[in-house]
Amino acid sequence: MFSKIKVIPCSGMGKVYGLLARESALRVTQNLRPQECETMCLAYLVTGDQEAREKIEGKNCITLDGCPAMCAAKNVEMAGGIVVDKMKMIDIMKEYKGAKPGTATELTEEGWQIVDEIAERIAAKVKKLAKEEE
Amino acid sequence: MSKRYALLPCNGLDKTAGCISREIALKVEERSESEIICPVFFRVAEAKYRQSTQDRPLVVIDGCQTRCASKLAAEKNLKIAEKITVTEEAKKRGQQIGASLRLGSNELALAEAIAQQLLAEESKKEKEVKRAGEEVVAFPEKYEYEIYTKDKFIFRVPKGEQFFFNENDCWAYVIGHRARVGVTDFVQQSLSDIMFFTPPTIGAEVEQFGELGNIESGKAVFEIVSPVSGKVVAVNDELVSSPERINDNPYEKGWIAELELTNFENDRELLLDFKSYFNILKRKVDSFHV
Amino acid sequence: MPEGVIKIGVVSCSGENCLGGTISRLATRKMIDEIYPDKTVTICLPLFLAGGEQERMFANAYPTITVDGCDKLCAKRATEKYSGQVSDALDVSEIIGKEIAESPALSTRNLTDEQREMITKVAQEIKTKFEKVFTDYVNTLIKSGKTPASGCGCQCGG
Amino acid sequence: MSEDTFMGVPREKIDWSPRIDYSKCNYCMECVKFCPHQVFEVREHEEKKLIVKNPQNCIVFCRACSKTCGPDALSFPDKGEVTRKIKELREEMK
Repeated sequence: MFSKIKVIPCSGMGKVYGLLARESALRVTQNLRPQECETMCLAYLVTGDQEAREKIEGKNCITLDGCPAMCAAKNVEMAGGIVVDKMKMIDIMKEYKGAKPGTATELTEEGWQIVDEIAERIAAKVKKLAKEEE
Repeated sequence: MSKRYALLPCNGLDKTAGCISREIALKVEERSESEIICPVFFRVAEAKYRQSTQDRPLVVIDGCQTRCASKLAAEKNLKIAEKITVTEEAKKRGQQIGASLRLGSNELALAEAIAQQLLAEESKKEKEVKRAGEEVVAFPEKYEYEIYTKDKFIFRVPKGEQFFFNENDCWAYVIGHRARVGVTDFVQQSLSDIMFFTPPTIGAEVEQFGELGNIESGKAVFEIVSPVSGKVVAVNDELVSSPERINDNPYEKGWIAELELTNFENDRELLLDFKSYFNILKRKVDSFHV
Repeated sequence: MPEGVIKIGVVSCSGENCLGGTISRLATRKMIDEIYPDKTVTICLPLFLAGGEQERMFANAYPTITVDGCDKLCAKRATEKYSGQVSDALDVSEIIGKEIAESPALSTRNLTDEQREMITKVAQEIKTKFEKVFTDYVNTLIKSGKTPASGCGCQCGG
Repeated sequence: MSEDTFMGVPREKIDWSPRIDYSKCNYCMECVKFCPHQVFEVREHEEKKLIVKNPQNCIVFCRACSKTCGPDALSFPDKGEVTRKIKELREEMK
């Protein structure tokens, strides 16, 4: 049976890169590819609850991390999820040198545009994965 | 011996300096077995140049301080062997660059001079690298630190008599005639996640307080101000692809470069020891708002 | 910690599951950006597992208030499990109602005025808890003989 | 305070701050946005829309703003000269 691909952003409370991760995840799971993927709350995974683990064990996941701490990738792996792709916002931001995406609270116009572009990339990955699973 | 460079000019079409960068690349390419990388095509078809950028030392030629070509190289994680900025070269030679996009005789002469310099340089640089290899100085992998904290930010300052600091928050660890140089936790914490590292050129002679490349985050660019004078004999190449090592620990895996000291006795006069720098750091941290 | 400055930790859940989480995050940010920027500090919850000793010490180093979007109380439970006791905890669903809190998570791009009001309201609740935790902490410091923050704490010397 | 002295020398005695080449400056104001030390000031209604208002605020040996300058209109004094000057001043103060 096909199960939706999990797109899991980091908590991203401290830096704008985290907010970029979260907003990109929401955009893909709610607007671009809602049939093929869904998000999951990282905090719930962190609690170590059995129910949370069951939701993710053996499932294909794309993690979106803001900074090099790689919270999402590490925590998803610890909980038994299969991380098929680890995306790191700070690396993507290297392509937008000099851009001012905003703060951890609020994105700028430029920030939103970057979110849309990152979301497109994730969507392409989701599409490919979903096809492979079929 | 014929040179084999991969040449990445910025090719800036709307500025004279950019047009000169292209001219330099052409001149070097004509007289060596080098290959030119078109920055525009590189963006859309990276694979075409993969072989060339892997096999040959990369020479980046920027027209102006915007350094588009360097940025492109950093973005693509390319290792830069040599870097030229036309406006700086002009300054060094005391030459003016005209405003016309069609190059005049002055501009062509400048291009010629820089091209000749590049054609002559490689053999000299090879020698430097070899010499550097012969005299291996082992720097410690771990240091002891004194710690100062503000909120959740931890500022480490390494202890030991071999450590010297300047007020621009850079350190040097000196063994004999060699020094390893880097930035302190203050730089790393105030920049936050470092995204780019522009290394200094191996073989370059640097004065005390001269520039040893720079590092850049989403917040700012920081020019690395060398605490010591000397010749650059090694660069921490790992930082080009993983600049976050500077955030992890700017003293150990995040060191910047190694220099062969030319006038350390003289340099010392203007350097701080651990204790004095630690006091300065505390003051800076207390007045700093993240 | 530099002398003279007391900070309280405010830790939000990740908030990907529901609207309550979106509000929990934003109210926490409001606290940190606007209400008490000089007296608060935050951390990303998953760092308790993904980070190092420094991060796990968080709740020991600061009196900490957790803010959760739903009754799963992930922030509170995870903080206590990996870092230390929390001084107070807030459940957004108790303030805005369980039903609203459990509706889908939102992009900050699509917030309505009504939701912005909820954020302000939750931030006020955090503020109330903050003030109590802050006073209690200062009192414990005084009792244990340590000198608490003097002056305005903004390092202007005042 | 660290702002007032540099290497033990009063900051105001050290000549280090950006020079603006007005024939090149296009008033993009990238340097103003970049510098956190309020070295520059924007003058909307004057011919020179940008001036170096607080040269003393500039961090000695920092040239970071010039790296944000597309038209390359910012320059700095020679570091070697400044270092020599600082040494002299230190001698005098002994």
